[in-house]
Amino acid sequence: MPMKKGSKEVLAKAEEYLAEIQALAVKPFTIMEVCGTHTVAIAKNALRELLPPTVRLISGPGCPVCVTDSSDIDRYLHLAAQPNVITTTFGDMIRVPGSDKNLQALKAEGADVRVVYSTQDALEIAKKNPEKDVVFLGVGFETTTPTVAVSLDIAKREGINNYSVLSMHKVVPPVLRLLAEDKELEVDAFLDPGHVCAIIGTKPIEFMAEEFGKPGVVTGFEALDILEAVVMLLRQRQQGRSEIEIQYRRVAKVEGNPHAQMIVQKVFEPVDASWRGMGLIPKSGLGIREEYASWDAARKFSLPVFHSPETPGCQCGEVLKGRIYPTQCALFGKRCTPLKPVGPCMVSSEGSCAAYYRYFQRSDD
Amino acid sequence: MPMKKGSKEVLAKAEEYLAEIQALAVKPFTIMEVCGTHTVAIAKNALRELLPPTVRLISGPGCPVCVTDSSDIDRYLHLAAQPNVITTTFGDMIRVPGSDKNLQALKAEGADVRVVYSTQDALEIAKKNPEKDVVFLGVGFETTTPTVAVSLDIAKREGINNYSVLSMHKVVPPVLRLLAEDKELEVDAFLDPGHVCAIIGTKPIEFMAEEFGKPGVVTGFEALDILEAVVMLLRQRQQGRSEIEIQYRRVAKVEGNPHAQMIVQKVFEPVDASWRGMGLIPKSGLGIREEYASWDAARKFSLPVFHSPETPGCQCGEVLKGRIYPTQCALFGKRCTPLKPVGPCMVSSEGSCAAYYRYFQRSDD
Amino acid sequence: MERILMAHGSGGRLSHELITSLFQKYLGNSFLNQMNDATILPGQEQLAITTDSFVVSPLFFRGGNIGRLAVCGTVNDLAVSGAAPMFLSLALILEEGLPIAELEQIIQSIAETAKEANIAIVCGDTKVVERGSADKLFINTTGIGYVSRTLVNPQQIQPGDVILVTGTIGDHEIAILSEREGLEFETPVTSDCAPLNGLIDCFFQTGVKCMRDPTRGGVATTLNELAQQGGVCMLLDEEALPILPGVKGACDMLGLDPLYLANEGKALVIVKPEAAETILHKMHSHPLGQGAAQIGVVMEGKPGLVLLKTPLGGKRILGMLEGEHLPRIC
Amino acid sequence: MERILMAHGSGGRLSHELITSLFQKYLGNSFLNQMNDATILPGQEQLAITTDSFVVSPLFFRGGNIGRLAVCGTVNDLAVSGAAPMFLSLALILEEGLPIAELEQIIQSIAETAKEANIAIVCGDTKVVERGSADKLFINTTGIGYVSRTLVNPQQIQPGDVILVTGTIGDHEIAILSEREGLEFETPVTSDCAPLNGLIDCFFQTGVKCMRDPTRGGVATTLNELAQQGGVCMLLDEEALPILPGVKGACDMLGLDPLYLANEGKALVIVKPEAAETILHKMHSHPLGQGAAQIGVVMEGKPGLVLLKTPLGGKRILGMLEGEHLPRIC
Amino acid sequence: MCLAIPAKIVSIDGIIAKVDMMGNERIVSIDLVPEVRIGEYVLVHAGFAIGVIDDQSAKETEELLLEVADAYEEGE
Amino acid sequence: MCLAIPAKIVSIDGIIAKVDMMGNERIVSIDLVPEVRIGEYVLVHAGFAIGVIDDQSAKETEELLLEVADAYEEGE
Ligand code: SF4
Ligand code: SF4
Ligand SMILES: [Mg+2]
Ligand SMILES: [Mg+2]
Ligand SMILES: [Mg+2]
Ligand SMILES: [Mg+2]
Ligand SMILES: [Mg+2]
Ligand SMILES: [Mg+2]
Ligand SMILES: [Mg+2]
Ligand SMILES: [Mg+2]
Ligand SMILES: [Mg+2]
Ligand SMILES: [Mg+2]
Repeated sequence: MPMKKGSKEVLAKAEEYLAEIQALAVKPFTIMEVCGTHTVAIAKNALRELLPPTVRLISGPGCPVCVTDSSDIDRYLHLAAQPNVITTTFGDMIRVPGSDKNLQALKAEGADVRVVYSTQDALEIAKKNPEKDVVFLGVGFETTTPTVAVSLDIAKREGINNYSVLSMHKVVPPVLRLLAEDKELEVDAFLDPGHVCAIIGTKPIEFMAEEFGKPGVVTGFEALDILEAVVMLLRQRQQGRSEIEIQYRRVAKVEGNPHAQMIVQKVFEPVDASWRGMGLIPKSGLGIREEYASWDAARKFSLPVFHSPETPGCQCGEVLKGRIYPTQCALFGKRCTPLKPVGPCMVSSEGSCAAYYRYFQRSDD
Repeated sequence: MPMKKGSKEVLAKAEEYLAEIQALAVKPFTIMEVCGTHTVAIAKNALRELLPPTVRLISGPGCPVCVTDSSDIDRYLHLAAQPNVITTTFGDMIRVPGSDKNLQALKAEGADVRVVYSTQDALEIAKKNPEKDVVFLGVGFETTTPTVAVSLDIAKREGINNYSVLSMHKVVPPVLRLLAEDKELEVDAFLDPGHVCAIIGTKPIEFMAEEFGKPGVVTGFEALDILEAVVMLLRQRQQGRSEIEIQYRRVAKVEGNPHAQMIVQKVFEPVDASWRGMGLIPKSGLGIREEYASWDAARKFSLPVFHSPETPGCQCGEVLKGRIYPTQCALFGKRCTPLKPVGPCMVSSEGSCAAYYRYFQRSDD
Repeated sequence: MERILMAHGSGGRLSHELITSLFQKYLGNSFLNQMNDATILPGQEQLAITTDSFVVSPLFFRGGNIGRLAVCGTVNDLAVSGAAPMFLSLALILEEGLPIAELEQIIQSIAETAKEANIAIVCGDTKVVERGSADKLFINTTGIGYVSRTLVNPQQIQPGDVILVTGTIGDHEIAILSEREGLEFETPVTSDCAPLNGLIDCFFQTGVKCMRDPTRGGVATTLNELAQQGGVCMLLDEEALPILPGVKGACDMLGLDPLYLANEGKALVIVKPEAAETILHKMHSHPLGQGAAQIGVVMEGKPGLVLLKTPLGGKRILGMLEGEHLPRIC
Repeated sequence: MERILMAHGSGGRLSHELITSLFQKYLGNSFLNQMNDATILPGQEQLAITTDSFVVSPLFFRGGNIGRLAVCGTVNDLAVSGAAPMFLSLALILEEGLPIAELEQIIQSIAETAKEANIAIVCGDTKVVERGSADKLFINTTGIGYVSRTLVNPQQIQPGDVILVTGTIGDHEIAILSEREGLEFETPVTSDCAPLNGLIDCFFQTGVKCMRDPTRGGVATTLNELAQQGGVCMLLDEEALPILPGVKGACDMLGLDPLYLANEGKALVIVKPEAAETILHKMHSHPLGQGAAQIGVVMEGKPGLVLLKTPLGGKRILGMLEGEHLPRIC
Repeated sequence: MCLAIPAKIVSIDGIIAKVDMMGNERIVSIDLVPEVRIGEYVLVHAGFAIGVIDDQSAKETEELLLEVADAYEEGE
Repeated sequence: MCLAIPAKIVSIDGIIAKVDMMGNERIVSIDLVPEVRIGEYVLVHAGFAIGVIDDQSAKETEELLLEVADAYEEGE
């Protein structure tokens, strides 16, 4: 979101934050932004340029598209190619490459693939096409999952039996734990995802500060939000604290959104899930509960499990773990571009590689 | 069929026939061509112009499109408008107007209407669209009926259950009887339909000569065929004979085509039928037998019987009975043209009114 | 609610109705009202301009493809207007899913045909629409030519003039129909699709009064238009019509009349009687004019009337195409 | 098998790839290679020519319809090329079943817009395709103009020049998106669809070096093209971009960037720095230039690079549109 | 009322035959003329051979009309 | 990872509400925020209101950011 034009106060506030950052960043401080939307906001506002060299922002596994495993992608492509299926999806998934194609190419071959803005639209399509099977590709973290849970609950309640969801949903805390446990990871603090926490609250991520001593700030998506969060993290360091604080107070509460938690709990259950480049993470995914089995595309279509190799050469895994910058991948900007992405990090506009490609290329590249 | 170019022998033969006609036609002689294809051939070759004024050719009810009743048309339009139906039809039916529209307009509104060249094509469409009901509009006289009978027999044998036929088929002999019985009809002799007789032979129409003293000649469709038939009819008059002769010997046999008769007999049974402008004629139509009920669109879709008024002002009935020339209809060429036909005789290119419109308009009209 | 019917695109009477009731009504001006193959524009250099969209299915057919057709169609409209084709615009509407190899073949064919016709493609446009929103590929070409010859137009046609055609009729449409889904048959006929400017350069001379390419609606409809615009009556000789046996056989089979079939490499040429023989001779000297023939004459008579003399000597009226030209069994 | 994707029609990078790998490869010549909105033709009178097909869905939208669009699009391509729009061809592809009343409304709108733009429609064509073979109505217009002004083109752009836009950006595409099936929302935004030749007449003067209308691909893609063609680097000021709140709100909602949204009544104008103020002033004096603004400058730097200065003073690269511009949730 | 044209049987495969109509070849059904043999002429209506043309009687009595058949041969 | 933008509730009909986003109005589901009332701001993600924006805390602590909300009002 670009800022309101000509806002002198915003500029003044930003300068205030930057001055404090400058003052506090006496030694190197590495912050990982977990959320892809933060990656994009940082890139769009060119914040890295404004920060002192001691403050390093690295991007984590925060794009649900990027972390979707090749096997899952090949699986939904297999499903989308079925003759009687209408595949509904958020626009983000259209170009994600599986082993050899993507939804966009499948659509060009004749598959009925429709971009929707909401699961409500997908349900509408199901109602309007009773003779077709309408599948929604359930991709997303805690922010998105409740909207998919609601759609499944409605489908069950209203008997919309030609609607189903292929759940590839994931949850954030287990991957944070994985990161925290990683000895090689050199991250001092986290910008925690504002919208995920708007749903789950801060409790599920408090272990980061308590168990692992990694401070975190639940952050909003304006440039000022992010700068303020950096200030808050630097202050924690200065004061020797390790807490999960909320910068994004107008939206995120300690307790999150209980309605959303309830519906997710009702429809989904934790399952182990493969993350692109990070492997299987226990209880990091959400499967559809037995009670909703008839609306679970995986069961309904008896979908086989795919074992697709990782895209050769793609270092998404390393990027997602914050071990390398996207530009350090040998394919970046060469064989891998947003137009012909090799890895999923290049696909979604909030994918780390795509965000870098779009906003960080230097004129001397 | 235009004649072979530069055929001097053909021209010489034609002149020979015309000379004999001239010689024999000492007093007025009115011949009805029963078959629409004769109407077109006569018009296309401008034969009327070549005949002496004493020989008058008038057109009878020989176009299966023209004699299809409004009620039947409205009925198939009703059927064609059903959402899951693919209507297959010969191109001839596309513009035939029912009470307020035609297939062409229905198609523009979204009905799935497909012109086929053959019932084989209709069966193919049925096989390729198993989820749709494919209906063939069965229109035609004895020449066409066997081809439709074969399709029904195949559909039953092969279990093509989404194929059905709406039979509006008619047979020629009963309408010939009706014409012969008509006191007002002033016809001396008949050009009998060559292709109908290729199927049914001459027996079924011999009563015309025997009972009613109306000579007939089964005639081919070349200009020379027709001229020879006229000669043969004039000779019968001269010799005081009244017989059914065959001019079209290369195709039509006394016994007809027994295979074709058999399959028609197997699939269809005589029913009373309404003829446009002529009313109900007993046993003049063909209904689908009980054994094929599942492939009978009328039964399958429980189609209601329509009671549509005749098109006001249209004198097709009079034209078909040979009582008036098309040009004598007040609407001819004014409100009624091939582009916007009022009556069905203007629709098919072999309809009497259309043939007149196309070929007989005078420059001083 | 009135809706667009297929017949509105047939090139026949309903197409003309649409033009009159809608396009001329709202858009009519002295340019549009010329109603010729190409419009002559004013200016220091006299320009001719014409536009056509090509929506043929299938894209590839015996004797050509939609790309070749798109170049020829517009080149021919310019050429029969007496202009030298100079510049061509090329606008493509692609259906999502079109195999790029097919597109490449078509583009290649466009390049070759443009070279053959000696016309430069000067600007282009590409749009892509969702699968199901177009039938694979539509092409628009708009052509510009310089008019350097004496003017030709239907107003110059007079009784006594002679009607020539540059070759056999109906070939293109039969080639297309033979590959139409559900109608497939094998035919020896190939589309006549060709740029005519070379042929016209070869035979053009004083005495050529009017030229037109009988595309949609065929020879019959085109001559009806000319008879109307020229205010003359015409008489064709059925026996003189150059028709390939394969075209005749296919017409018989489908219940069609070759006089209403589209051509894409033929011109109707109306000439002064005294020039007819020379011009015909010149036509025959060009590869694309081998089948040229005199097929009729312009007569005194009811303006707009076209008559056909049958082999036995009778005459009948040859009207415009009515509705769609559909295969029929009756 | 490689197939055409929707993204090939986005106006972004894949469209450019298609142009290079197919059209330039086979059809390339000195005219086509100009790669500007309109091609300048040689001749006694210098002509400009441009072609575009219009495939917008829905046909009617807030602020216009496909007919108005088809006139404006081509008029604008001529006008931004420095030509006076003179003649327009009009080719329609109609889907069987199109309500004639809708067609009539569109034709009426074409007539009005042509009058407003002072351009003559000089030739036309109509094709009808089967229901399901087109999306209601496609229009091609090809336009011809006379070039009387000093030449404008990207080659003249130099570091120091100033980048102006004639008004708010993104309006057209938001108006269209708001009525797209499955995405419907109510918006106060109307399409900016308008013929720009009047406005350009009003502000044109010495110092205007290059103009282009940022249609498909939006301001960002168009400036990338200009930076490449001109071999210059550009710097935009994000805060200076004129964007309606309704456009901003809709973009936030759909996850889109106004810099990549199509405009149909705006021009990007690159001018000498000393002329910028006068020209901007003249723009403001015209009804269609009310929202005109200086949005950036041309700089020394890597040729083809376009940068954006954020409100906080950071700079980032503004690339071409990649793939389709789809609504997203991430 | 029923367009039908002569065509020569080129090949037969069960109840399906390929016929030649002045060089045009099409598949027709021979369900209604099971006795027909390759080389014979049939009358084709709506994709079906509805009768075999009697070459004998055509030859004997209608020489002139046979020119039509000749023309068909030429067209091959 | 999840675009979400503030919007003002304009009307409510069961679990469906019309929201205003700088003058753009769209139907969203309020299934996840059943407590919301007309005039309040919600955060919209993928056609769902996923949270109510705390006007109070926003007003108190983030005055500057409220300009965003102001801009939304202007856009109406
Ligand atoms: S640049 Fe491409 S290949 Fe390299 S890590 Fe990123 S997505 Fe993978
Ligand atoms: S001219 Fe028309 S209205 Fe009159 S009888 Fe013939 S079909 Fe009927
Ligand atoms: Mg023409
Ligand atoms: Mg043209
Ligand atoms: Mg043309
Ligand atoms: Mg363009
Ligand atoms: Mg298609
Ligand atoms: Mg442009
Ligand atoms: Mg253009
Ligand atoms: Mg344009
Ligand atoms: Mg045209
Ligand atoms: Mg459509």
